Amino acid sequence: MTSTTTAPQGATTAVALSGVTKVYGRGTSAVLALDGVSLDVAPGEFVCLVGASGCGKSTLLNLVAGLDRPSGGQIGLAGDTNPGLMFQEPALFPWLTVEGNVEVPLKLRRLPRAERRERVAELLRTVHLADFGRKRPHELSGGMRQRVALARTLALDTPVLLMDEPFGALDAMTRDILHDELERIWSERQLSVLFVTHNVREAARLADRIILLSSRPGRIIYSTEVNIPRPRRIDSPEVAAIAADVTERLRTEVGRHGQ
Amino acid sequence: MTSTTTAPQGATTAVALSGVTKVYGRGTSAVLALDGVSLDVAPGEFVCLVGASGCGKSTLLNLVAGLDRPSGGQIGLAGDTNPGLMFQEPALFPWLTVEGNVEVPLKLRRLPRAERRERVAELLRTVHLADFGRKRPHELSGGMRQRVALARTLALDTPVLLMDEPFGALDAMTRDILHDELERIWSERQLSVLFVTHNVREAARLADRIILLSSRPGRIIYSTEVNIPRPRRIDSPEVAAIAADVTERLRTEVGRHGQ
Amino acid sequence: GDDSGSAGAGPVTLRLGYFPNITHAPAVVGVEKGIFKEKLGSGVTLDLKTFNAGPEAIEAIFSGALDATYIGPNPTVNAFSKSKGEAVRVVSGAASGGVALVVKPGITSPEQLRGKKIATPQLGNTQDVAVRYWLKEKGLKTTKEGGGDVKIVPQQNAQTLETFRSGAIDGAWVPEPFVSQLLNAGGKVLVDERDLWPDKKFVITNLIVSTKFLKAHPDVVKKLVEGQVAANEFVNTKPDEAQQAISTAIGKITGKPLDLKLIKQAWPTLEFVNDPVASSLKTGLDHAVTVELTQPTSLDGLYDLKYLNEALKAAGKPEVVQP
Amino acid sequence: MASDTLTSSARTDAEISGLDALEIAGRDKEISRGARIWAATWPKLAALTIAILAWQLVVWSGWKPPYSLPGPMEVGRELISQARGPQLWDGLVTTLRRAAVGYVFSAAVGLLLGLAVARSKVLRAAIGSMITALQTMPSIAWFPLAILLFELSEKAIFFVVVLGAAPSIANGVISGVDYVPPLLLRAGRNLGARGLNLYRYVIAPAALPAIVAGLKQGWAFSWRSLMAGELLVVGISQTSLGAQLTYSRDLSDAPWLLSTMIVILVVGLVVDAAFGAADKAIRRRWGVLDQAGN
Amino acid sequence: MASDTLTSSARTDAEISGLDALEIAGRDKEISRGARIWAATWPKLAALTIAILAWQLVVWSGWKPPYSLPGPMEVGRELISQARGPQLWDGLVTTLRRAAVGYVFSAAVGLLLGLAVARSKVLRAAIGSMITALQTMPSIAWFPLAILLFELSEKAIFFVVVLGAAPSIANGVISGVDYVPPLLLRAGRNLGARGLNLYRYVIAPAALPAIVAGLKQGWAFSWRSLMAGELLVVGISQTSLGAQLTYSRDLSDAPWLLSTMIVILVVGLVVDAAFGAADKAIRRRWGVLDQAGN
Ligand SMILES: Nc1ncnc2c1ncn2[C@@H]1O[C@H](COP(=O)(O)OP(=O)(O)OP(=O)(O)O)[C@@H](O)[C@H]1O
Ligand SMILES: Nc1ncnc2c1ncn2[C@@H]1O[C@H](COP(=O)(O)OP(=O)(O)OP(=O)(O)O)[C@@H](O)[C@H]1O
Ligand SMILES: [Mg+2]
Ligand SMILES: [Mg+2]
Repeated sequence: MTSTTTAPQGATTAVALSGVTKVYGRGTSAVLALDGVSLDVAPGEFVCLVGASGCGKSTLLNLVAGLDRPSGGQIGLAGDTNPGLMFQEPALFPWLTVEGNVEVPLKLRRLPRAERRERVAELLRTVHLADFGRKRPHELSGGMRQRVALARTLALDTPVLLMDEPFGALDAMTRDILHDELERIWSERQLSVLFVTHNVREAARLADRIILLSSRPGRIIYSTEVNIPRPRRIDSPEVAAIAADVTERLRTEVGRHGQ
Repeated sequence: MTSTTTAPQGATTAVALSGVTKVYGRGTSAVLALDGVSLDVAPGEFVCLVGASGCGKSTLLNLVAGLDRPSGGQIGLAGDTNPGLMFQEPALFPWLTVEGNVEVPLKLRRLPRAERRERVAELLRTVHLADFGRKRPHELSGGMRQRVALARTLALDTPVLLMDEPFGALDAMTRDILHDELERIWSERQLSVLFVTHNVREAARLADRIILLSSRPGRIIYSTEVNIPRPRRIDSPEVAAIAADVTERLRTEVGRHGQ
Repeated sequence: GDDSGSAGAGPVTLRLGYFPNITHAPAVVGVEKGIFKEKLGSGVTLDLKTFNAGPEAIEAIFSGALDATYIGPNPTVNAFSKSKGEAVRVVSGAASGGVALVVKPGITSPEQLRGKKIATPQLGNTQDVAVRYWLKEKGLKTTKEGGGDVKIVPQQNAQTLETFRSGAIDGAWVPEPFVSQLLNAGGKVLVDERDLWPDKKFVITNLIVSTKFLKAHPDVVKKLVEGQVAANEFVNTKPDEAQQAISTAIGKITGKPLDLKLIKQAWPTLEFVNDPVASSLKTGLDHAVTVELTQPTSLDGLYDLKYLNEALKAAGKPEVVQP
Repeated sequence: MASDTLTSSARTDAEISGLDALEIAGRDKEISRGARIWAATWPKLAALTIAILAWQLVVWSGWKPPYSLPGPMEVGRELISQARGPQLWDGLVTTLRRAAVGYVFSAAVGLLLGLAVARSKVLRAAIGSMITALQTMPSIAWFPLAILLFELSEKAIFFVVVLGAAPSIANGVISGVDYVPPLLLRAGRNLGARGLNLYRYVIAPAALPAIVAGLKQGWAFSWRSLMAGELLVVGISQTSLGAQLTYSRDLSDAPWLLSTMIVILVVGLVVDAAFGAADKAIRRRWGVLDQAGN
Repeated sequence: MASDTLTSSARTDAEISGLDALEIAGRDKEISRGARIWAATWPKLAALTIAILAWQLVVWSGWKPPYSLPGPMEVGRELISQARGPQLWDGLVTTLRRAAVGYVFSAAVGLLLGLAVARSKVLRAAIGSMITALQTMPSIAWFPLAILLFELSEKAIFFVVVLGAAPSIANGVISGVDYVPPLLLRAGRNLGARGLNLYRYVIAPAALPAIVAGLKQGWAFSWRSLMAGELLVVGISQTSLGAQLTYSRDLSDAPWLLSTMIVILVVGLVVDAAFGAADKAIRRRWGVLDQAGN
């Protein structure tokens, strides 16, 4: 079974998945995580993925990032750089300071030292951790670690950004601020974003398009465009309306499966 | 400076913090995480802690759980068992299966094998992971891991439960279901709960009392009782009203600090 | 018997050590042919130990884990002097000779050794002293650090053949069976050490007993020495059988029978005598003092040849001089 | 669908298998059992062939005379003749028995010592550094003490073996315990594991990879100590691998020495296979298998 | 406040300090420098005192004759007289120089070998097991080959040392690389680290604790191999610790042997202190310090 959704304007495509299937394990203990997912993300498009716990969202991002190989189907990417992926866990390097962590992708791109230092400071300011550059990951709170991971992913400067619940550990206010920052960066850099979240309002706040995955195996069961003009506010009634719609569908889906 | 909040009825107290201060590190790099926090949790009370990222919520729970020592002040606990703490990260043992992880606290309490097996199965059903008992943590999705950690903490059967963003990685629907489960267990077992969350609605849905911590250093700046009768629904207008109030105060606090 | 050595009644255990080595032929043959067992009789349990090198045997004697052992002159002197004359007594000789300076074929005179490297088994041991003293007599200087006219390289015997073949050394002053091996590797004997000694005799193996055991069980020691005399008798009268016995006995211990050809080749250079040739040990020590490798040490009381002479007398052989 | 406008080609299997083996996790999904065994075997065979060939070439080149460096043929013949006789097998059995007993004992001592030192601040300050210092002490230095304590018995051999191997195993334990993730420790403590239970349920399993690494190093130490220690007590009719190694060298019997070395290598390979299997089982459980080329 | 109704007493400092040292992280907050040094020193002094006392008691008991087991006084006198002469120091300097050169070389070989084997599936299948097997090969087995290749030069000693230590270091590297958390590997790859860069930025630092443990074990191997290997080239121009160890045994000179052992132990302790400092620095960085009693 194949569920398909295409980018609104049939122009070029930043990310193209067609019939992507992923099976973990072998034999009787095999888990079908994704089943025939087809999805195109247009350049500059902001796509949010929502779905129940364990439905295959992280799996999908891993496949797109090239960290794992699909069991079936094809994944195409524009350009030749891999997309930047912000993992569901912070995945910081414990042997480096906060600055060191954010600097790694810059070092790998061989930026000169002065420029690196400047970029790191700027990114840490973006995530409101300017004072914490010299701390080590184990000295940070959960939310702080997540923000460092965000800064590190942004440092990659890739045209495609994959984000796996990037703001899950943040309080509502900090999250609001970072929504604004992310939106600014997205529009400035013309990024294509594939964004996983459990917060449906967050999806409605940020997305051009929201895609709903079914519970195991993950299939696209719903896709809706969010046509609210930007800048949006997370507590605006339009956002709430979209959120309510998606929530309702999600509820049906989880209800069908969850019990 | 000492900020104090006491349990509503001046009866007995399950958890009593008085003037608790916590400083990390030494010298110039010292961080004052908590500053004179006084707080009593009554037996059977459900207290939610909210506050900005890095304000000291996890620190507070760690202190109450006895995993860390306060730099100043005193922490008192009713009974002689340590409270059960659900960490912000799943903190599962990678060498054990899901069942094995949930079984650890039961083994430590020397329950007979048959009873252990039964309890484990029941707990896994509670968190909707009955089919995943034989998997290992690395084979689970982020939300599934969190639910295993929840099951493991519930297996402790302590009268006091400390929970650090237990539902942060869950979709709204699964979370709703687990809210119900938690509320059921809480009232059945007459638990005292100290619950950290970023989701203000969640706080209003679950709490008897919501406590707001200021940004670094953490102090109690606001405390409100939630008198909505149970069962509550997270999308009810009463919950929304309380949430809006707390959000507003949080916004002021973060706004004062965040930029 | 145990290490307390109490002279009480009951069976006595004699713990006897030796090396699976051609210079220990009397011991090897005596064990293999049951000569010791026969002489010691049923009242004594023979507990045999074999060693690869002297230090372990001396450590064992010192710590009371061993009662008697066949051993070379060097460890004998060390054991005696380090225990201030307490620990051991020589009760019999076993073998003499079997040492030579083997050099590369081109070298035919001492003078040609100038600037060459000569290996010895160990700094300050009998052979090391012998080569230095001999060179000194020929007017060639050596130093402890390996300098001088001729460079002395102390190294384990196991290494000598490898280094000789590879040309890293030009000769070696070593005991059998290394002499034969070096000869087979193309070496030539420049000096047969026997030629340097009166009667061509100098000790290469003797039999020592711990003083404690000697005091506690003189009768057992007497029987042991009788066994030694009988073993030498066997070795000297039935060389072919002895050689074969040595080959197989060594094979059992080391894992591979010793090449019979090698034994036969080495045989003539060795002499299996019961006389410990005490004079050679003393002279050797004097030489060591001369070449400044040791302090003068008294060997008074090292030899206790009473039992040997009794045994020799009983066997109708000439007695030896008790020094 | 507009995928024809993509500038990069689709990620096909072929493309991905061209990447570094390291880069892709979980590759050998559909590979048959036979193919897997072959994949594990051919590099070994190739390495062996290359080694023997190189050896043979050096011998043919006449760089060193054959009595100094015998060729593979000669050593092979020697090995076969050894294998036909009882001595090699007797020696091997004796040595393996000693190795097993000595190692088990060393492992027990090393694990207990390691846990004790890791657990107690005072003990660590007192003898922690001593452990490494002991590890560096050559076996022969212990011979006098071994004889002093145990006379010329097998126990003396075990003493030397244990002194060689136990410190190394203890060091493995200590380093493993030191690096147990603090979060897991805290979780364990909160779940009610204190004292010994904390060791049993958290620290020991979390340190297992380092402990296995230490046990592996300990095996090497115990084996080498045994090879030396076996010279302490050579029975008059009982040979051992250690004795064969030393005597073959003493007699400058190059083919015999080399064939004994081959036997030692084979034993080492078998033991490594056992450790490898244990390690693989742990890695599979932990979910770190197959990430870096194996 | 109703805390007077609490059944448990408040968690005071006194109560907590009564708990197992293991149970509390980050205790020594306010402890002064002097107190810290004292806390690290007294157990060592106590251990030393107990050891010497026990030794002296055994000697006084007359269990073994003094030439077999000399007392601490006699050994102390010997040590002092050794320390006064040049021979001990010359030997120590020679040995330490060789150890340093040999170890640095071994470390380089071991690290490269370990990384190569860990990185390549084929190499691992081919020679992975060989590494442990080589580790178990006693040094003396290599002597003939060393002489064949390098004659009686210092290089022969290094050859033996490297063959002893490099496999152990390589094994440390391999085990470290095998246990790099997959999440960090994936993160590194996604940040653009491929091939060597992945090693440089992710695998090497993540495996550092295991690598240091391997280096420590490697030091013990290299030192022991050196003690044996120094007998290869003795006395050509200088004495060495390894030679002194053997000579003292050859001469049945127990006090000299024991004083040489003490020197070896002291060297071992100093080296352990260096490794300990490195390890502590890593643990501090990783945030795993102070969790288990140190
Ligand atoms: N490495 C793995 N091995 C086996 N099964 C796996 C593995 N990773 C994921 N799975 C399974 O695949 C399914 C999808 O997992 P995934 O992590 O993609 O879910 P998710 O949508 O990200 O969930 P969450 O919102 O909880 O993070 C789950 O059932 C999980 O058990
Ligand atoms: N081990 C530590 N060492 C040093 N500083 C620490 C340590 N743990 C926490 N901190 C600091 O203490 C402060 C509070 O941290 P804490 O983890 O309690 O925050 P939090 O309220 O849980 O935040 P979040 O919502 O992001 O999880 C932070 O500034 C953090 O940097
Ligand atoms: Mg996920
Ligand atoms: Mg927190």
